[in-house]
This record gives sequence, structure tokens and C-alpha cells, in this order.
Amino acid sequence: MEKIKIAFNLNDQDVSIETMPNKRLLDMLREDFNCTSVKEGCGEGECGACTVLRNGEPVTSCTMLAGQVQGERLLTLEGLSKNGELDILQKTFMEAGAVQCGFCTPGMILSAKALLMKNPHPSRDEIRRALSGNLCRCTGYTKIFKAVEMAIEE
Amino acid sequence: MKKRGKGVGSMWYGIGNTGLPNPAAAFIEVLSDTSVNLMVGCADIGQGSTTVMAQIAAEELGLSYENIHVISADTMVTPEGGASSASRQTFISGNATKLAARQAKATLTEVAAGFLNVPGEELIFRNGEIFSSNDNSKKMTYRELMAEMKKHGRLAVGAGAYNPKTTYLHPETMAGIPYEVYSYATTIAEVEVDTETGEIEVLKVVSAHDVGLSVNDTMVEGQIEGGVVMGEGFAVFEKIECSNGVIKNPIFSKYLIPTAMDVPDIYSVVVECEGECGPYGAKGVGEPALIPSIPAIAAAVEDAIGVRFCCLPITPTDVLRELGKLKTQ
Amino acid sequence: MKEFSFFSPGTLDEALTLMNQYKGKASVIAGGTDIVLELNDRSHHPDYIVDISKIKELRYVKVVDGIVRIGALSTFTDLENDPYLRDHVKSLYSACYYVGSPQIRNLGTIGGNVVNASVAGDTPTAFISLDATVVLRSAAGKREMKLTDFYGGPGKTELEKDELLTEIYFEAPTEQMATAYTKLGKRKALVIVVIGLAVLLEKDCNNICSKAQVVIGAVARYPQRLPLIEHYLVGKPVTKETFDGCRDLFSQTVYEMIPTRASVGYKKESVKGVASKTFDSILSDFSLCGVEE
Amino acid sequence: MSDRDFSVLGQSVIRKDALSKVLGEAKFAADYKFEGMLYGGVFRSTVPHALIKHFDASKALALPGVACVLTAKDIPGKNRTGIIIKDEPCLVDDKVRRVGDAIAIVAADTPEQVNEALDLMEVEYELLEPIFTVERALEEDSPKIHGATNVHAKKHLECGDVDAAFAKCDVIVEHTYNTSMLTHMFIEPDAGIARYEDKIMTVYCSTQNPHYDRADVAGVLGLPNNQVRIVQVTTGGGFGGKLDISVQCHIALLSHFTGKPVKMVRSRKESTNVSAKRHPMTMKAKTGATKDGKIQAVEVYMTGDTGAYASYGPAVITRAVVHCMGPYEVPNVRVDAVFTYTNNPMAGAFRGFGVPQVAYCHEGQMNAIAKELNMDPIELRLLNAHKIGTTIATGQVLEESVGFKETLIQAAAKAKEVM
Repeated sequence: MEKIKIAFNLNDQDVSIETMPNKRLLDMLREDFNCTSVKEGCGEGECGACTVLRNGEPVTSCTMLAGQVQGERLLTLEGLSKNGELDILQKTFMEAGAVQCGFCTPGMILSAKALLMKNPHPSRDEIRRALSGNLCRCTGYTKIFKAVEMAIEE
Repeated sequence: MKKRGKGVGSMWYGIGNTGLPNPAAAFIEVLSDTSVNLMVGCADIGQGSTTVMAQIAAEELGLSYENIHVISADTMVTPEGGASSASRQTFISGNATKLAARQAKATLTEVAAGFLNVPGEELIFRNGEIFSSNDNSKKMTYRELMAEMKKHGRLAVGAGAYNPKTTYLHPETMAGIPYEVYSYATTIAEVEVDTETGEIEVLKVVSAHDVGLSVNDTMVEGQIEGGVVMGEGFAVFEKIECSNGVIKNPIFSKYLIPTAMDVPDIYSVVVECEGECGPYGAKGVGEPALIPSIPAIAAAVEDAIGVRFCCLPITPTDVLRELGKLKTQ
Repeated sequence: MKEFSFFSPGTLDEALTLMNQYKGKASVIAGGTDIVLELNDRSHHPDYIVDISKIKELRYVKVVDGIVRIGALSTFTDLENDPYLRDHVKSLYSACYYVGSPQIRNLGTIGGNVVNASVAGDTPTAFISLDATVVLRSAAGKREMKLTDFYGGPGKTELEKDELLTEIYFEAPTEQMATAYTKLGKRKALVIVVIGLAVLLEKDCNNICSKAQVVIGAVARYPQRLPLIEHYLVGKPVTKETFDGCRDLFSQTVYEMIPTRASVGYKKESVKGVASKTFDSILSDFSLCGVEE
Repeated sequence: MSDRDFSVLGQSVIRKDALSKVLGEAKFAADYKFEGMLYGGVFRSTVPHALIKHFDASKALALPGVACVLTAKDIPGKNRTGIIIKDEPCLVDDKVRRVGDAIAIVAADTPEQVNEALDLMEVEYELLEPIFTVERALEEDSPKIHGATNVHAKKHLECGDVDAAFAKCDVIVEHTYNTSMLTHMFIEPDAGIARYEDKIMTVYCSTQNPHYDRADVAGVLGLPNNQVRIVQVTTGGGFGGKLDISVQCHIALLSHFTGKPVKMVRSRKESTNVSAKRHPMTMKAKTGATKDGKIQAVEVYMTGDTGAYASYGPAVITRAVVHCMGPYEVPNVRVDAVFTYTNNPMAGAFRGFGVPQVAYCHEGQMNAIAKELNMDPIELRLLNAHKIGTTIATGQVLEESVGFKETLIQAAAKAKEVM
């Protein structure tokens, strides 16, 4: 098996790696770039815990091959806070009590971020739909909706 | 046609293991700069017990929440905490934490009483200060107290253990005291049923919980909301399909839990209730949060279409069958 | 995941050359939402993977001379965001809108959805109701066929091992037409379709149905046109009463499609509700267009 | 409401773990990496009930990267674990009791090698008749899954004179309720990593039950409890599903034999297949009341399927029996409950320990009584609700903190406002 070279932008930094092609984007991010905020909950694109933003859009990194991100811009939760300053969603997730076990949190925040980047004033129904690919078993989603709504108001 | 219905469900839930000893313990140390190490065996699995223990320790010691550092669930460092189950940790590890803090406070009280020259019973520890309940001018800061402790070679440490007051149940009649205290709850649900497709939509859920004392409203609400949604899953979605011992749906695409699109509007009501046995009266809410939503949703579906269901979950197929629509061709 | 060689061609020609070179040994990945799972659990282990997701030329939605052309690499999100489809081809728009989750809609491609021929695919049902044609390309050339024929053969699809599906096209619905798609699932998101129903209806100036293309998905192996229903509708006034009149026919049709399946009881009954929702949408579209009598 | 004025309690302070979680820095078990670590995997049975005639791992052992394959005979300590009853083998020795029983464990350099090794292991079974229903389990001629009986637990609760009370009731409702086998679906699948640290076997894992885990790991390794350290790391939900041992004993064994750190992360499928499930239960209930709505008697017969191993079954049956008449003053109660072993997946703890099941039953009964008497269901509950001084069916007198009526009143008020 031939190694492949992948160059992409990860959390605002240009990176490149030579790696075996038979790995998922999820595995490359976790193992080769130590982005362990990217979680594996199901491995079938259902739970959304492995969500990353590709060119600003949420995608499940467990359903992509590493080689598919050649030339793309990726954002993981590690890249969301800038110079130690938390993103507004990180603040409101804490304040609203939107975090319990925290396993879905990275993906949830990124899906919310993608929504707010595209639509700064979403309705409750738009929030629900934007988060519908991120399963949470602890919170009942309600405080998560609230956290996103608090971020709109800011 | 879409039909709406409402239903009520209540529950009680004994806190801790049933008719069995199930103790938990805590260690605490107030350090010279007034920061605190609290060691509890209790595992925080996302329900927030670490935060609860810190709040209880802060309250008892009269320090702020930020002062408390919690080390939890490391068997080489923390004492026995028992399982994070049976909605027992706020009650049992919470009591243990309070007792540990109280023991440390006994030493602190002794030294403060000497310094302020007032009887220990008069002293109040609050917001980083120690003062006499009879004479506000007799007061000192926690930092001054810790300096005084150091001078006397005293250490502010404590250990606490709590075992709920239960008895073993009689093997034949089950007579006895199964739990020291019970949480109670009532849920009212409103649903809409599509009588053509059998689809059930849970629209609104009110869930009122007697938690004794609410240590942290946001976290209590978080438990209730999570419980309501898990209850919705129980009532109308979830079922392991098992055939010849093999689970047919072990994955998220086949075992359906509610998504953000499926959850109702939830109105949590936190009810408090006088009592001495829990830490400041606190009981548990983790499991109670789930339970009453199940019968409430089932009752609401029955109310909407006027038929009884004997099995959970109630699926769209069940709805159409009970409406008499699935008679064979 | 077993070992394989990975190619990521930037153009269609490069991709077709690779497909020709590794004929039968290469698997194509576009969105990857299905194949990566198979690779990861090792149920599928090709020697070569051809990643076509970087072929920009296959990602478009355009209307040219009354034909709507959709590049195979357009994602569900692309279609959902396309104002033309939203306003003029509601069936396809809805089929994309209700797919899986935002993540899956951002990754999954129309071509993948059609080629995978999943029983529970949403867009094939809508495409067949639009009488769509698929364009298949190989290094040797290009061929076209109706989507119904694409699914007609004994294999999974008519796609040859060196071919790529590059485009799907269909005639743009006219002002006299309305389309709709209804998905019945077990919950509101991330759900596999239990019944998908897509309809294209045309009416004349006297409000009489002049054309009906009705397709049901997730009942048989592939989405099926329902000629009995279509026949019933054509020539009748486009009214609630007409639509109500075919509810039992839907039920009977579904029963005849899967008489022995365990789900038949539920599907034959609930299809009536699905049909009502679909026709309600058609009626409301016609009234919005202001062509109501 | 307490009249005490608190300074910290009652405040919605921000959780201690919130910041690390919103930053993505919180380390869950799968996020741990140790120098030179191996990956572990489990070879599991695909049949529900069988003797193992032959097991062969020679091809797996020949693979490059495979460090060891262990079976029951390699266990230095006790080969039985279990929360309440130690009836579950860490690795199958006598027989397979369910699909998913662990037969062998493997450690290798990479997860891919682990998977390849598992593919190459061969097992030959002598199939035994499996049992999948409570009814079959209770039949005399059924094969026995553990010991001499398939009855896992049996409970009887009685107070008052139930038969006499029913005779005086104006209204009696009888219904049977069934609930399904459910699974927790915590979002983080079970995971852990083990190694010796200063000669102490140290296991970092996702768990709800670290002190219990310690005893089982020590038991399997044959070590004193203080030579085993369980560190609960950030845990992605549990809901009862992470109370039983998951990967802990297996990774500790593999690390013990290889001398290296060993990590195991279950796939979603493996996690769901082998973690405990919610007991499916059948409850036949009879409830009687006088025409003024006072509940006089409750009789319940319930059965539950605990599957192949006891897990928390004994706790579930006891709690279900104590709670099954609901939070109501019922002077005459008779409850009988039987849980059986079967060759189904193991049922154990799941948020509520049997109370969600019985609540469906007792609330169904209350609503049925309300309907019969044409009473408002809230009124009926208020009329019968627990209060200070109530004597419950076990004879306990409730002395403090009984806020049930307040939940009824406040829920009804809120519902009136929002529905």
C-alpha cells in the first residue's frame, strides 16, 4: 500500500502529512494530529460526536477517508477558541448548563457554530434541525437549545 | 386526523440501595491559603456530582465554590463512594462530604473561638468570614484563621462517612425500612397522534420533582429534561429487537433514541421539601427525572385516541392496530 | 480497514481512466457516507479506491432549455439550497430536505444516493416521479437511460464496473404542474424512510388532471411507479375529493406489492395518510400558483 | 421550602468540568495514550448456549504484532465477576451462556492486527438447548443455565388482608402491562487503558463504579485490593450501563501478561451487545378502590427476564416490588415477583432499576380507576398520596421530606398555564 500525502488547513494552520490511506478522517485527526475532541460514538455517521467543520459545514469524520480532506479547511473544537478567548458558544454552553457528560459537546458546539455562521438569528426550529445530527443522551437537548439562543442574543 | 391528549404520571423513588447498607465516604483538607481539597469516591458520569459535592463543602465551610477542588473516583486517593446509581450520590456522598467538612470545621471553630474569644457555638462561617452570631464586630477572615491554625500547629482535615438508615427486609414479607428517604415526582404530558399514520408527537411535558433541596437549579433541570426525553424514548421509540439471543439493532441507526427534532417543550418544576436526613435536605433526582414521564406519555396517547395500550413502546403500528385499522384484508 | 491504494482524480477524464485501468478492482467513493462504514468494518475491501469527491465539474444544478440537470456530485445540501428546486421541484427539494442529518446532507451526493439503490433512499423516489434520466460515462463513451431502467435489471443497478454516473436530468415541471414528496419515518431526523411517496401532477385549464406520475419508495426493492393510481387520477378534477377517492387504491396497491411482509399491515394502512399529506401539498401548491378555478 | 439562607447551595454555579468539556480538553478513556501501548480485543461467542469443544488461536498467534492470546486457563485469580452474584466468567470456562460471551482476549500492536487476529480464531461448540422466554425457563424440564434452577430471584411482599379488602371494593381494575428490553445508548462506548504503575495495576476507564471495579480486577488477577488502582476518567454517560465490569478485567489481564499498557475501546455494536440491558417485565395488576376513590388493595404478579447473568437483577426485582403500588397509601398489598435466567442478553441496571417498569403499571392502574370512578386523575392521586405519617407496604412510617402532593399541585398548575 502506498502512502499518500495530504495537505489541508486544520484550525487555521496549513498542515501536511504522509500517511497510509486506509484510515478515516476521524482516526487521522485523533491519532496524527491529537485532536481528541473529535469523538467516536458510533462509527456510522449517526451520533455526530465526530463532527468537524469542513469549509464551514458540519460533516461526520467517521464517514470520510483521511485522503478526502486534501486542500480543505477543517475546524475541530480545538480550533474554536482564539488566543485563549472562548467562543461565545463555549461560554453559553457552560452558562446554560448545556454540558453534562460532555461526549457529544464538541460536535454539538461545532454544529451550532456552523448554524450561527450561516444564520445569525435562527429560530428554535432552525436550531433543532441544525442539531438533529448530534445525538445527546444526557440533557434532553433543551439546555443546548437555550445555549444557542443565548449566543444569538450576545 | 390529528388528535391531542393529555396524561399524568407520578412516581416515588427510594434513594440508595434497597434494604442494604450502601455507605460512601469523603476526605477533606482546608489548605493554608483557604483552598480546599475534597476527595470523594463518587464517580461523576456527567450528572454533576463533583459540582454538587463542591457546593456542599463550600456551604458547610463558609468558603466559596471556587475554593473547592474535588478529586473523585480514584481508588488510590479517594475513599469508597459506592456506585453512581440509585440516585444516591447527592444524598449519601453529599452527607459524607458534609460530615467531612463539619469535622474539619470543628477544628477551625475551636481555633477561631479562641482567637475571637467567643463560644464556638456562636460562630458562623460564611463567604470567607467567621463571625459571631451575637456580635458582628467579632469576626475574622478565613485567611486570618488559617494563619492562626498554622501558629497553633493545627490542620483542618476531616473524614466523613454516611450509610443511609435502612434495615434488611424480611425474607418472607419484605417488611422493614428499604430506604431512608424518597423522592417524588409528577409529570403531565401532551401529545398529538396522527390517526392515519399512527405517528405520535410529544408536544409538551411538565415535570415537577420533589428533590428535597435543590443544590443547583440548572443541574436539577438538566436532569429532569434529560429524563423526560429518555422517558419519551421509553414510551414511544425504544426497543431492543432480540432474536435467538442476538441483538438485531445494537446501533444508533436501528435503535432509535430521540433527536433534537423529536423532543417536546419541557417545563421543569423544582419542588423543595423540608427534611433533615439529606445534606441540607437534598435527596436525589437522577432516576426520578426519567420515571413519571413514561406513564404520563402513555396516558396522553390513550387520552388522545381513547384506547388502552398494554405494551411499551407504543409504536405507530400499535396505534393503528388499537384503532382497529389493521384487520387482515 | 484493510489496505488499498487511494486515488483522488481532479477531473472526470482522469477518473474514467482509473476506472478503466482498475476495472472491477476499484471502488468509487463520493460522499462516503455508506462505503466508509463498509471499509471500516472490513465487509468491503477493494484493492483501489477512487475518490471522485474532488471533481468540481460534476457538482451543479442548472436548467438549460427546459431540462433540469444535476451533477452527480451535488450534495443533498446543494439541492436543498437551490432556489430553483425549492420553488419549482418541491418533490426533489423535500426528498433532500428530510435526508438523515445536516452532516449527512453535507457529505452525501445525489449520485451516491441513486447508485447505492438503497431500499430506503429518498431521492430515487423523487427522481422517478420526475421521470429522470441518468447519464453514465466510461472511458469508452457515454450512455443514458431512464432511472426506472437503471434499476430494472437483475443486478443492483445497470452501472458497469468501469462506469460513473455523472448526471441526472429531467424535464423542468411547467406552471401547470405541482410536485410533492412525503416521507414517513419512525422519528423526525436521522431516520430511515418507512414509506416515501413522490407525486408529479399536471392539470389542464379546466382543472382536470392531465398527467400523473406517482412513485412509492421503501415498499418494493426499488421505488415503483403506481400505474393504477396514475390511471385513476388522469382525467379527474384536481380536487380533495378526487384524491380522497384513491386512498383505498393506495392501500390495495401496497398490499399487493408486499402481501406477505410483516410490515404490510402498517404500510398498507399508513400509506393513506401519506397520500393525503402528499396531495394536500399538491393542492396547496396549485392554489398558491393562482391557477385554482 | 427551607428557611435557611444559603450562600452557595441553590445557586446555579457553573459545573467544575464544564470548561474542559467545552474546550474539548476533557480526556475520556479512548483519548489516553501511553508509550508502547498495545490494543486489546475480545473473541466472543456467536451462539447463546453451548459447551466449547475446541478453541484454536494458533493462527492468530502467528500473526505479526500479536503479543498474546489469553483464555480462562490463564487467569491467575478468580474467574468470576458480577455486581451482586459472582456468576459471570471473565473468560468462558464451563460454558457459553449468551451471544457475546468472552472466550478469549488478544493484545497486538495495532487495532487492525487485533481485528485480523480475532478473524483467525477458531472455536467449535457443542450446542445446548437455549432458553429465550421466562415461561420456558420456569418449566421443569428446561435446561438449567446456572446450577439447579433458572429462577434467579423470587420475592413476596404482603401486608394487610388483600382478599378481604378486594371483597369490599366498589371498583376493581385488572390489567397486564409489558415493557421491552432497552439499552442505555450512552454516547461514549466503553473504553479503558491499563498498565502497572510502580507495581500497582492501574486501570483508567469509563465507569460508574470504580470501587466495585477494583475488587473484581483484583479478584481476577489474584491481587490484594490495594494493589489495584481504578481511576475513573471523564465518562460519557452511563445510566446504569457502566456499573458492570466492561473492559477493566480484560485489559488488566492483557497488561499483566504482556507487561505493557493495553487499551481497549469497544465499538458501538460490541458495547450494546454485551453491556447490561433494561429488564423486560410483565406485570399483572389488580387494584381496588371504594367509590369515594380510596385505594384499598393492590395485587401484582410480575416476571422479568434477567438474561444470562444476574448483574443488578436482584436489586431490580427488590426495588420493583417495593415500589409497584406507587406513591399511594395502600393498606393491603400482595406482590409476587419472579425473575429468571435465560440465554438472552444480560439485563441489569438501567436508570430506575425496575421502577420505570412498575410506574407504567401503577399509573396505568390509577388512571383506570380514575376513569371508572369518573374522577380527575390528579384528584385521585391527591386523595391517596403519601404524606408524613403514611405507613408504606413494608411497614415503614414516612417521617420527613414527603413532597408528593406538592408535585401534583404544582405540575397541575403549570400544565394549566402552558397546555
